[in-house]
Amino acid sequence: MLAAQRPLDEASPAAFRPKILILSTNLISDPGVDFTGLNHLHYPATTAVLRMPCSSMIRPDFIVQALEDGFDGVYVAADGTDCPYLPDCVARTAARVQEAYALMQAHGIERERLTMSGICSVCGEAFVRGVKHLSEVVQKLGPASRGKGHA
Amino acid sequence: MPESTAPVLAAEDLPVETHDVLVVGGGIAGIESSLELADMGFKVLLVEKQPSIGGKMFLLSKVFPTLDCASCISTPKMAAAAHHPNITLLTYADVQGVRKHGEGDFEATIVEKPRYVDASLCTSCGQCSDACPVLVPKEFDDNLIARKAAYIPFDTAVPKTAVIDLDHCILCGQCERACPAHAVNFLQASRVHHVRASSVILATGFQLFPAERKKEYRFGELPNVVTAMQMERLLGPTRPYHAVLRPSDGKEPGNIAYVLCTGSRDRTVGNPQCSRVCCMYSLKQAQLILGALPMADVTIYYMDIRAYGKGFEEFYQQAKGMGVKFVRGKVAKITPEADGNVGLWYEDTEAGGVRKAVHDLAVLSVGLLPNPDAGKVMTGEEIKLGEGGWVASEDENRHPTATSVRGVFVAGTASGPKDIPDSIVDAAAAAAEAVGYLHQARRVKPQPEKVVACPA
Amino acid sequence: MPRIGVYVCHCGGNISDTVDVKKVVEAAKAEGDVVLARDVTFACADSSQKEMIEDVRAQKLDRIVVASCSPKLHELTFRGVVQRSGLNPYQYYHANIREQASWAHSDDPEGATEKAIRHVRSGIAYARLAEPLARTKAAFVPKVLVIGGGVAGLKAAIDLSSMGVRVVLLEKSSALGGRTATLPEVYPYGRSGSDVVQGLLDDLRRNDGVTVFTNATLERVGGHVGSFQVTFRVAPHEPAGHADRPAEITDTVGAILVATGTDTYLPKAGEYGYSRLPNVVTLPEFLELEQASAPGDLMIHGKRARRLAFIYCVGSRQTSADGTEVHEYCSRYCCNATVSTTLSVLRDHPDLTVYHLYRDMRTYGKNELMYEEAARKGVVFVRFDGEEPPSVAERDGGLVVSVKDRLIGGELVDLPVDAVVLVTGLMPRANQELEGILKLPLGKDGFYQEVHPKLRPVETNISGLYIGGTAQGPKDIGESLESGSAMAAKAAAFALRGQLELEPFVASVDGARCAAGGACVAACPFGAVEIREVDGKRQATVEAAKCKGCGACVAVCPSEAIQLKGFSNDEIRSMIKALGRGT
Amino acid sequence: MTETADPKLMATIRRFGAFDVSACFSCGVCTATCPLSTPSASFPRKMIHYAQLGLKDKLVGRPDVWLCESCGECSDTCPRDAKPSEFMIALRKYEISELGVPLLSRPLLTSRAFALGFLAALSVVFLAILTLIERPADLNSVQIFGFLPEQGVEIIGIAVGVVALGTALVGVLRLWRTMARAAPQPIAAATAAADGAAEASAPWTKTMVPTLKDVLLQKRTQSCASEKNAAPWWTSRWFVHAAVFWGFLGLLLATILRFVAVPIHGELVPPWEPIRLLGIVSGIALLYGTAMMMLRRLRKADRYTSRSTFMDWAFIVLLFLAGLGGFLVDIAQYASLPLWAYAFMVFHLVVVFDLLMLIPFTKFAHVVYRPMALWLSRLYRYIP
Repeated sequence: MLAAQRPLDEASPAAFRPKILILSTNLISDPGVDFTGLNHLHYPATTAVLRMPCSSMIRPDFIVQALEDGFDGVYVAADGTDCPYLPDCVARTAARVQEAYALMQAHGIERERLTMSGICSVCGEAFVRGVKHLSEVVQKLGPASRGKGHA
Repeated sequence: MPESTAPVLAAEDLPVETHDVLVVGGGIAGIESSLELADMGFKVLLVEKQPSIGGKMFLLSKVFPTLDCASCISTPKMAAAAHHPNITLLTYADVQGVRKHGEGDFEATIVEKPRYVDASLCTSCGQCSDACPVLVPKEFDDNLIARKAAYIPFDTAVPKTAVIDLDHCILCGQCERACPAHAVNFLQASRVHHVRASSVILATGFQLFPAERKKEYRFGELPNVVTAMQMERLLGPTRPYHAVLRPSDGKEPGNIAYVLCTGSRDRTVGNPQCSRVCCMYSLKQAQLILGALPMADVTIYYMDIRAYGKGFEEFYQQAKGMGVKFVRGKVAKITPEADGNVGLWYEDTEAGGVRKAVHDLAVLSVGLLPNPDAGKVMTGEEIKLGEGGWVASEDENRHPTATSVRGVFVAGTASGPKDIPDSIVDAAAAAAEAVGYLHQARRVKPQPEKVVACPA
Repeated sequence: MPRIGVYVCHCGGNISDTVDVKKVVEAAKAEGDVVLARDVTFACADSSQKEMIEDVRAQKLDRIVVASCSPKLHELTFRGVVQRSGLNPYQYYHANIREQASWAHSDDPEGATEKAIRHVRSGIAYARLAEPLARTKAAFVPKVLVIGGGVAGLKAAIDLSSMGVRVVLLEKSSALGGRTATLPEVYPYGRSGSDVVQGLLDDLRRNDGVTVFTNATLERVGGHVGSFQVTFRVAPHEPAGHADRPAEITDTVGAILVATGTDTYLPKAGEYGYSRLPNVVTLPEFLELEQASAPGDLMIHGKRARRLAFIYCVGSRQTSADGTEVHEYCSRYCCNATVSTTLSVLRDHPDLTVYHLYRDMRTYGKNELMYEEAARKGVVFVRFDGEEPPSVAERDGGLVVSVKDRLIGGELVDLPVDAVVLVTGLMPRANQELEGILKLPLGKDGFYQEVHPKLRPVETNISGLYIGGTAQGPKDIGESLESGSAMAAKAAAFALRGQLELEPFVASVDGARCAAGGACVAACPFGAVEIREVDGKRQATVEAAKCKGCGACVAVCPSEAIQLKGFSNDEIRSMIKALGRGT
Repeated sequence: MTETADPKLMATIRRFGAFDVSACFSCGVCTATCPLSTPSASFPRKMIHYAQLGLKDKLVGRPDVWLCESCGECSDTCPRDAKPSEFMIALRKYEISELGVPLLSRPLLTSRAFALGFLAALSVVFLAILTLIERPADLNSVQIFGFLPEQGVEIIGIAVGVVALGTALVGVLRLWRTMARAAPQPIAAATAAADGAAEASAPWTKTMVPTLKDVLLQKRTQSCASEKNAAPWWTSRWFVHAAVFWGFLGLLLATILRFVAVPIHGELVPPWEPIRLLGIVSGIALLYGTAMMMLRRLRKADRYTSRSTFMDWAFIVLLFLAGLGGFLVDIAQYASLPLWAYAFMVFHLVVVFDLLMLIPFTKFAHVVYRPMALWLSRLYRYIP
């Protein structure tokens, strides 16, 4: 993968703070993100949260758009087994994420910029771990779309 | 405890309120019954004696057999109850007595304790708690950590209103000064609600078996003998230490024992009945521990694994597959060993022979006992209690949730130990029977109310 | 041009201690279409709500964004404010800058402020595109179809009719009461099963509005929740006399409750000697034989039985040797039922010797007391391992059960007995026709599968279709009754109101874009999407009453023809864009 | 080896006094609580289950039942209130009846009417023999041995010796045989292998000493936790039992010495004469011990004696009466009341002969079987 070969010094100028888009769900993972804040568990502030009904709704092109519109990474906070809509919501979301990987590849975006995990409504620690990890990975990769969106 | 230093104020008497159904107890069963009734269009008064609804379920980590997180199930239901236009919540309130005047006509006196915080102003920002200098053991975390005397019961409390615990308050006034909404009011008096309702649902729940009553296990004396509820808090996502640690030295336990039937199936402590949930929650905790501490050994000392519900046997086999060890034998006693470890004495009834196994942590799978409040709710007519002191069903094979008093129904663990799935179905059944009763007793049609349909 | 009002809440310091609220207000003002932006100490306070309403009127605002705590706490509050101000409650966005900004990043005030700005901008972006929406209403026929006349179905019918909801009850056989009616004695009271059923029938007769059809089977179902068109066939009764009864009946119901019950496991030939040895019988067979015997004179197939062995977990907690037939689940009721049966048999035949060969005694709850009583009466409990089940052989005209008793280190013990009773479990009833008609979801164990055992224990993925009783999984009579009542409560929630009220967040199709590819139809777990001809063109259509607004269809539509109201792709894209912009 | 269950066994044992044991659900708490249970000697739970199944061969002639000290801790901790201690006591009685003459001891131990009739008949026979044989009686001074019909005492002595001691001997031999037969497998094999010992049995000399210590000092009883906590010590079960044991032994010794070593014919000896003193002290111990035992039974102080059978009472009462009779004889002697002294003497002898007669058939047999079983258990490495 080309991402892994990117020299560190080039990818991490001191000023670069990776921007992560968090896609959450109204009933389970967004409350999980809330819970994280409620407990003052910290994660990078260069994040933004967009909530929707269910993670199986995420179109692969949303993700690519985010990575081209200023975000350096996307974190899909799926519902896990607690989804009130769909018993197989994780599998469906995973399928969308797979499609997104393919689309990202077509757009020349490193697949490491996208991760997905199940976040329950009180999974604060797991969430912080996940976002920090993605942040670190993206930090090494450098900005996703230099010049575009990064004013 | 010293006498309360609270200024003694005359209780404030409120005018009579009328509801269709009075639900006593705001645990998961009370919430579920209330939601069902409210969805059917009936006005419900849900009374909870704690400052927040949620009961014991909210304390749990993940729940069997699906291992979904307890909060993910209870939080939305708590919020739904709080927002439902047909449900009136009354928390931090004691039902002092319910009298039946006739079919479909109950009168209740309910005393709402003062929080010393104006609920209409409080924004649950927590600044009172930050300012408060008094530390008190936190009930919600099984006293594993501390809370303040001015506090919000827990993060996802409903209503999320601060409470000032006057028994511990030193009246320093710091909370009052810190509160940006000026909600602190030390002059608040208790309020007496007079309620007329057409039916009553008892959802008073259970009490955990006090582990210190099983003297042989030396709970309270040996620090590394804990109850399953304490372990539940250690494992839970809202857990106090963010890790599973044993109490004596904060070490990560590597060799954990589960002592099943602590306080159940045991005439020496006066409870010959089975508590229905302990086998399963122990299996669940064992699996969660193996997830959190992959190198740990977990041994379950049991007599019969009662994995009888839907998906439970499969869950048991899953635990076996994960490497949880099972030893058939009831633990006779626990003794202190070197390094704070504990020695479990038992007979391996399958292999034969007396053994002593040394573990670094012993978890007592405590059973369930009835909440004595259930029997005291009614004045005048008596609620019949069955074996062991649980509310008796009038006829399990005909009206399972009806009690000896017509019009009073029982939901959840008030009528006997139950797991969450059974409690929820039971609570829905109580709601259905209560509505049937209402309809027959009053021949009324429910008021079609604007109700937010379930989102899913 | 939209006219947007933005309110940024201090939350009495909870937000403003970390987030520079003024800066957020300035950033909001810089966005297009924002007519008004201001900060408030407590947005939720009554005074602030009044102010908002005045602003809407004075400034002619048409959309509102509030940036404050989590939407879980106050989204509904502000929707109410917006509605009271005369606007559409859905032209509103609730931006979370407390739990997801000030509190999450109290270590990084600058970062928290930037994040708050991004969240407010995305709210503005949403509000700009937000269209007025309305809750949809659909009629709900206040009549419920109950399939199955066992105790669960009867109880559901009783409760529904007690509430004043009309019921159509279909029973496949010629009599009501199901399996329970056949049981000579049931716990916990030791009443006969027919007695229990009689009690329920008495309750049923007391109510109006229940139509019972026996010998009836469901033929077809159309429609959706609130209005299912059901067609069922009623076979003529024996003896004939209802020749004029129409063979096929059609009705419209709001909901369908399925309580079709269960079968007991029938041991395979040779399993523990069943059907090969004369006195090896199943528990139901034993009950019949016991009924036919005189007290003190228990006769099993013409032989006086003085010694009995019950072998537990036959057809439960088992995997057959070849792995073809799996009954891994526990059948729940059998331990209790067997112990209770033993107690009643011992009352009539006190001199019996009874062995119980069990794996784990699962006499849960107060049933433990029955187990103890049986032990006190001298019943011998022998524990065997599932891997090494007992064997049954004929010897000297009687039977010998050989078992490795785990309680004495697995020593082999021979129990000479006169009869062996196989404690057979429950198994899913083969009912493929009905499952096909109703699209009933089956679990791994073969029983009907609820959506979630705790959140929605009697609901299926299909709105208006509920399951209960033993069709859903093993239960005893009391538990079956309760699940019948729970189904009744669910159905009554709609039936008593006579209508369904649904959130507006449902899928809708832009016919012009739709290529009728069908990906959405496959993606919908609720059967809400269908390809139909609309104005001469084949396209996807959404049955709003069935749609639950998950958006699974949205993600798979190649032409973006199907979108979610209130969460359109454009709304989402514009929010992503706003969130991604540098600050 | 497959055993065949006997459904009647439990009912039989129950009649010896195990009324609640069927309730046992094999949790093992009794075994794990028992201070005397070891990894290889695992009781009482397994014994109970053998009894439930009706595997007589696993119960009779095994050492376990004799190793139990009936401290009752298992009953205190039993979650089903199955009273395992009562079971062990009942099982011991059953064993006594099986090792000896079941035809006599079974009804003796299980039927109040039979036991009462038997005791009465026995006493009448003894009384008749002692009183109907003609002899010269000195009514002016106390001449016990002048009064006692030597013939009568001899008749009874021989009879008791043949029946009682003979039966006890047969029982002991049976016990030995069954234990020896069972010893190589499965009892001793595991421990012997663990010890690396080539032989299954330990040298008898080495096993004799600890066994004697156990018996004489009643050491095993002391390991009961309830004993350690008993206050005051002189009310502890250990002390009470030791008082009876030592009292009985002392009196036996004093009697033997009186007849064999220092025969005194007729004269009164002062109380401080050594043999007399031994008799007085032992008598007091016996009276104290048996009185305490009766008191405890009346008060149901011990869970294992919550329900006493007729024979339980008869045995203690006879012991008490034997001691009491001895003292009454002494008092009458010192007070020079010949008639009273003779009467008390006859009474005392009848009671003592009754007691001796009951040795092999009742609970009393444990004085024979227990030391034997303890020794055999060590011999076969069943216990260390």
